[in-house]
Amino acid sequence: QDREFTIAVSIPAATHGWTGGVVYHAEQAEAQIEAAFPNVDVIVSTASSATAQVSALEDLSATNELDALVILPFTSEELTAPVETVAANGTFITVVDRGLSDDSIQDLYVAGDNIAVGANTAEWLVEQLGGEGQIVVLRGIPTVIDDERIQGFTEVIEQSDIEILDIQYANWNQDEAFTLMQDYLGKYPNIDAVWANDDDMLLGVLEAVDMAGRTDVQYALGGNGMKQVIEMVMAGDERTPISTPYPPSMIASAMYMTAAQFAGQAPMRGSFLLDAPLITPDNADQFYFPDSPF
Amino acid sequence: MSSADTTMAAPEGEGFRLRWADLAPFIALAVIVVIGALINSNFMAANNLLNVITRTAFIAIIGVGATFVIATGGLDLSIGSMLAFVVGIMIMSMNAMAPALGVWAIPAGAVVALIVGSLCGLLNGVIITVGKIEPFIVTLGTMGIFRAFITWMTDGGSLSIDNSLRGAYRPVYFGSLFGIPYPVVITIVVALIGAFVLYRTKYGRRVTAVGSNADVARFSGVHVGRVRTMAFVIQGFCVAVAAICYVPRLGAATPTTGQLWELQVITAVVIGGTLLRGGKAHIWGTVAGALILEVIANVMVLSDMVSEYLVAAVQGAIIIIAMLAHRFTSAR
Amino acid sequence: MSSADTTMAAPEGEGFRLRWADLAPFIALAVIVVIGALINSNFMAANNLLNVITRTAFIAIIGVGATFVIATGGLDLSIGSMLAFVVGIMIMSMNAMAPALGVWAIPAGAVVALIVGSLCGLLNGVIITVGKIEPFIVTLGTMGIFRAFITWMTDGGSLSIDNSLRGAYRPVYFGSLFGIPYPVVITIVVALIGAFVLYRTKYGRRVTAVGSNADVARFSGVHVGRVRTMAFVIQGFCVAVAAICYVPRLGAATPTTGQLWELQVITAVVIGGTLLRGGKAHIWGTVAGALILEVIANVMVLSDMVSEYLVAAVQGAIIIIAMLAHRFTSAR
Amino acid sequence: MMLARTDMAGATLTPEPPVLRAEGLSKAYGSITVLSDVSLDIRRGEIHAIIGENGAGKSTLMKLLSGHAAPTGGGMAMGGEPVAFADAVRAEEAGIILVHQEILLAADLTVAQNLFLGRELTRGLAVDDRAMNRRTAEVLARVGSTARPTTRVGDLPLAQRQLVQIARALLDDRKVVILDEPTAMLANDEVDALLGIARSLRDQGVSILYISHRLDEVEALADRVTVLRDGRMIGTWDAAELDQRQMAELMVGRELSDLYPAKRPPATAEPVLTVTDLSVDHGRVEGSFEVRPGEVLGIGGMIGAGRTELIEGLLGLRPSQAGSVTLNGRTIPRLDVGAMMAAGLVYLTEDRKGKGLLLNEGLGPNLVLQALNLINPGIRLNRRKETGALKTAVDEYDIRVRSLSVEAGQLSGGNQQKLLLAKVMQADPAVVIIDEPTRGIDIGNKSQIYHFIDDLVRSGKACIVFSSELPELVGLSDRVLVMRSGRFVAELTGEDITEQNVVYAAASSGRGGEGRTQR
Ligand SMILES: Nc1ncnc2c1ncn2[C@@H]1O[C@H](COP(=O)(O)OP(=O)(O)OP(=O)(O)O)[C@@H](O)[C@H]1O
Ligand SMILES: Nc1ncnc2c1ncn2[C@@H]1O[C@H](COP(=O)(O)OP(=O)(O)OP(=O)(O)O)[C@@H](O)[C@H]1O
Ligand SMILES: [Mg+2]
Ligand SMILES: [Mg+2]
Repeated sequence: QDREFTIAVSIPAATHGWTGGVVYHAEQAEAQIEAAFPNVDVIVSTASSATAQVSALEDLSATNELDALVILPFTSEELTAPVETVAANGTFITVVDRGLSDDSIQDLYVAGDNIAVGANTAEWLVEQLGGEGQIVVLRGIPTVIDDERIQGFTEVIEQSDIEILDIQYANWNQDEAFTLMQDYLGKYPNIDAVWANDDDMLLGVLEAVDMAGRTDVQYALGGNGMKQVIEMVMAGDERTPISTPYPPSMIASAMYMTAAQFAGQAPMRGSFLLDAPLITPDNADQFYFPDSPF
Repeated sequence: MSSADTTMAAPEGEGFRLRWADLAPFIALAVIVVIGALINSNFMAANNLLNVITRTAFIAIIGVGATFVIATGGLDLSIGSMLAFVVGIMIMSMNAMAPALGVWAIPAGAVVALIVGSLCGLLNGVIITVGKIEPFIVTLGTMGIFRAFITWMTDGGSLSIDNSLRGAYRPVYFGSLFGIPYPVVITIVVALIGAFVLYRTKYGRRVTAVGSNADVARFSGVHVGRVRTMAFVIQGFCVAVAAICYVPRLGAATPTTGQLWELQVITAVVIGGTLLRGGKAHIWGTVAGALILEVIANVMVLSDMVSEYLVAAVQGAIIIIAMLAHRFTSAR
Repeated sequence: MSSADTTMAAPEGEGFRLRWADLAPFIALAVIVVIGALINSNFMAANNLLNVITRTAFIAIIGVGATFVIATGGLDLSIGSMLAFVVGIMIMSMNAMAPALGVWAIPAGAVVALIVGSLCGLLNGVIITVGKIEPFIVTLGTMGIFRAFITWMTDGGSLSIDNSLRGAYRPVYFGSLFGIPYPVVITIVVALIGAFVLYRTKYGRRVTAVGSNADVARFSGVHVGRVRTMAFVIQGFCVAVAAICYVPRLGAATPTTGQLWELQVITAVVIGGTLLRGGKAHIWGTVAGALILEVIANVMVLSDMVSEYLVAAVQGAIIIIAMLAHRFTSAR
Repeated sequence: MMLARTDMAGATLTPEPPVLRAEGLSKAYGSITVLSDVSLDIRRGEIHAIIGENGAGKSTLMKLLSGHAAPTGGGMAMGGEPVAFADAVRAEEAGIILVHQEILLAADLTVAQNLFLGRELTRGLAVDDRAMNRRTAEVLARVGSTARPTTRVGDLPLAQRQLVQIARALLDDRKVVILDEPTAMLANDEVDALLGIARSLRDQGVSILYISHRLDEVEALADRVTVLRDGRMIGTWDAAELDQRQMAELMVGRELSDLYPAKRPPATAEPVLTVTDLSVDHGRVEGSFEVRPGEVLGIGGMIGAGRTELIEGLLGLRPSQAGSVTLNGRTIPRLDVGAMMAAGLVYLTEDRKGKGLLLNEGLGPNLVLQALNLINPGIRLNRRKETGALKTAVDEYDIRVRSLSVEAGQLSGGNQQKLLLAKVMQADPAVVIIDEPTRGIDIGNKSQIYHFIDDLVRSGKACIVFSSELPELVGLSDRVLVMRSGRFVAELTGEDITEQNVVYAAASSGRGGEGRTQR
């Protein structure tokens, strides 16, 4: 215990709900780890774009002897080479959420499964609608996460007779989701279900549906396991009976596992894939963090 | 006067040309509405039109304030973030007052919002006029500051209004007066007041004078700095009014609230016929500009013609084409 | 010459005052560097400084082009999206040529980038000058258009450079010439050429004349439209040069590439002493401005003093304070 | 000087203290002193003319007296009480108003809005536009302006703007009205109206400080005359004691030769410029004309007759088309400033501030802007040549400047005009079109410019001159075309070129011989 260890954490800036949750959990974990292991120093750094994240990596590794790096990459392709550079100095690499293009770089991988988020939701929906119906989809900001979720979702839906009436961007923004949903409702006289690929957007969607008083919308689903939505699930809401977890707390798990490397406990390596099980009224309390902002 | 004969011909022409140019945004709006109706029959549905007009309120109300700022030759990039910040403060204070005041927490919170909004505008104005720094840079700075504050206040998540207030507050966005949704009523009132102040008061006169030629205004005894600062305060006040309409809609503030609204607002103002270099102001043009933007967005969603990826491209192109058409019709 | 006696004294005073104001961005840079060094000892590490200077290249190179546009009294909000678009086109064409040309696909792709970038600038310039529309609106429109195209080209995901080219291309960002990283070399070359064109050529003279008073320029036989358009072409070219340095660093284009860079670039230009209303241009000031922004960001990352949520607020505040300090020191 | 000065004697004879008194006023910009130790009394109800060469410091003195600039030495007193004005607004409150030499109006506002800016009339909360427009119309009529109160100032021609500016000064009661070259942009009728107003104001007890380079006006109008030279006070005289020649010599400090050069023999060469069927602003102004080498073609007309429009159209600066334009034997395919200049035709605008000079740029860049391609054959700037050209121009055109590194905006009005002349001549043109050649130029330099034009024409070039100063038009031209309502209505040659004939042709009502010359 005579050596000081430095763990750098590089995550996206809190620009919307989910990333806000990531920052929250990272800061919580930082405080706890530093309290538990006095010889470990955690540096959390947020970045607002892939470029800024690469810059942050350069800064962190240029000015510190990094023993470990926990990174939630903005995009896979753009960050692979920069992380490789850091790894070349012998730094322990933990990758969270999105994998790098070359998975030999990472020592530890803690991941959500965005394709599964889309696919599991789609499967549930296909079953509930009996394999047919008309739905609309709201997607987020054009990024990999968004792309993967949409991909997982549409692949499953295509197997059924369900028709996707429309897919448009609403940028993971409540207002834009509200507006877009209003327009969907105006455009399509019958919508059986809506999928917003993020719970932030779902809140806007629900408001629009309520306002229009449309009863044809049987299901309005989101994803990510936002606090408010979990509360709805727990309360047994009929329109939003499920959600899919994509817990921002995965960053905290990754940080704990990484810190454990230096605390003399059993070293952990390998991949930890978080599943995307459906959150139902039965298991909702497991996914409920009342203090988290998300 | 020896040149009376030549003189008479000119003003007529002038006057007509002016009026024609002033009408341009309304004509553009009409054209876009007609196109929208042709493209999709749902467009003209009463419900759809009502939705579009109602949601125009935010950009239009903020746009009234922006018209003042731009008329003085200023520019405010911080309005989107300021909206988020004001919404955040308003929700926090309403929630804090709810236990004590009950439903009265809503008007109390609204007053807080108006004060905070005006102070935010004052901050911008004072830094710009006392520090003599480009408005672009100052408001870019305060844009970052307000955005950071709301992110911090929400911990990056969201800040919701107390459930006990929600029901009482909802009608402010969803309710209507004689069939006209409240936000529309509020927009009209704000625009009427704005037009009165701009066209019929001393202050309004000085706003355009400062934007047209600050030196001349100064020599004429106008306190240029004060006029400019006041325009930013008006902008802040309008942002607060928009915030008051905004909260009942979704009931929450998030770090993305109002993101990029500044660009929409400025576009609406310019489409409406106000010059970015200052000296001219068209309140009702701004309102038309805001409607144009919302209608275009609405038509894009209703029509199935373009890939979701290209929606932004088509919107950008339509705005440019609208401005071009305007230029070429009014230049004759 | 009746007043020859007093003639001699003046230039000293004039020259000195001018030089002092011109030095302001460099002084500000020095102050921020000193503060950075005090806050964090790691800041002055050779490695760190080299990283910061290297990555300044993008904003600085684009900033050189923006200095031209702003000096003519224009404004280009599309540069961030244009960068993404050019990067996308470049990667696509390199990948397409890789099988046939091997490593030579890289210079070929670079040429494609330069052509596409210049054409994008030309598009902006032509719409603005022929259509006589506010640059703010036109480039806001093309910003949406370029952004939509890159989203469409990447299908909302990302577009990576072929692995076979990656290795050969990497040194353009990571390599160095006599210890000076290539991006820095390229920045210096671009700034030198920019300064030469702006201060030492006829075209540069016309740029400032147009920005200073377009009517005077027109009456003096300057083709105002052509000068303005050319400035946008230069801007596009600079964006392409930045793209050429950008690709080896990140190796991919995504719909978020270059987002909000326009605001950073414009801030750098203004901090550097160029006036937004046109007529004055400081190429080296722009480079200093870009460095200031990157150093501030770097210091923010290195120091752990502020909550992650508030980083943007502190950055905004520092920029405003820097401008205020500049104003009050240079006003004396 | 054999002339008796009145400044000393005046103080003892007049029991009433002067309305405004300057005591040892000085002004320096940095290390440049532009005005030193000027003392001056302004009596109640007098018209006090200030004359001096370009750059003598007249405008500067007026700015100090009216609070537009702060003196760096000396002080002022009103009615015996010392005063110091923090800004122009304070001075206006004290009853002193300056009408600037350069137009200072907000172009986007209407005439009435400009007049009442900062002191709008209100009814309740709202501004009372009707009342303001009514009062504006009254004041405009008084100064002889035809502008409408509701016209945007930016849409008015320069002369009308000047009248609006004067009207603004007359809106309220004043103690001292300072007019800095008010007539530089005006033609006969307006000048006459203005002189009438000045006299009636004087009769009401208002003091008027009057700056003009038109010494005939000064002679006709002033009660007393103060002469400045190189920033110093030369003295104050009763106007009755001075004739124009004496004034001129006091200003310049030396004997003056003849104002106008002798007329040249009739030009017989083939026209160097032929313009047929030029139509500007969709036919509002139309005309055909030609000019021969060795000839000065004068173009006369009332304000707004369309002379400026015609030429701006010829240069493609306004929407225009032409049947044909032949210059130097070549047909010009396109109406365009650059192309015209390359073919040998240049134009000196009447609006030097708005269209002539880059006020925030140095003298060198201004000088070479038009002739960039000629001075620099390659793409590079030849700075040495530029500095050389500036030095030559400063000598040749006698630009009085205390430092070569000042900005153009810091030159005195007249010196700006000379710089502008030097600028267009850099292109070495065959045809020079000069709109108001001596606007704001002092008498000594006027004669210089006239001789300059003469030399030019004698060397085989051609010159077209527009002037609102009839003596100038008549004294200079070999041939005069008169324009009325956008059409040429008369051509005068030889003996027919008289002020009466020009006025007769220009005035649509046919009132001939009413010019200022009748005095
Ligand atoms: N801001 C300034 N900085 C430096 N020098 C100045 C400035 N303003 C005026 N000057 C100088 O002061 C001198 C006097 O100028 P002023 O305008 O008073 O002359 P003037 O007598 O009105 O001449 P004109 O008849 O040409 O109008 C000129 O040499 C001018 O260059
Ligand atoms: N009183 C007026 N109100 C509005 N417009 C006017 C007035 N007088 C003239 N104009 C406009 O001014 C333009 C002609 O002015 P222009 O400058 O060409 O005349 P000019 O003969 O050159 O007179 P100047 O001696 O002032 O230069 C025309 O467009 C005419 O309609
Ligand atoms: Mg003067
Ligand atoms: Mg004229």
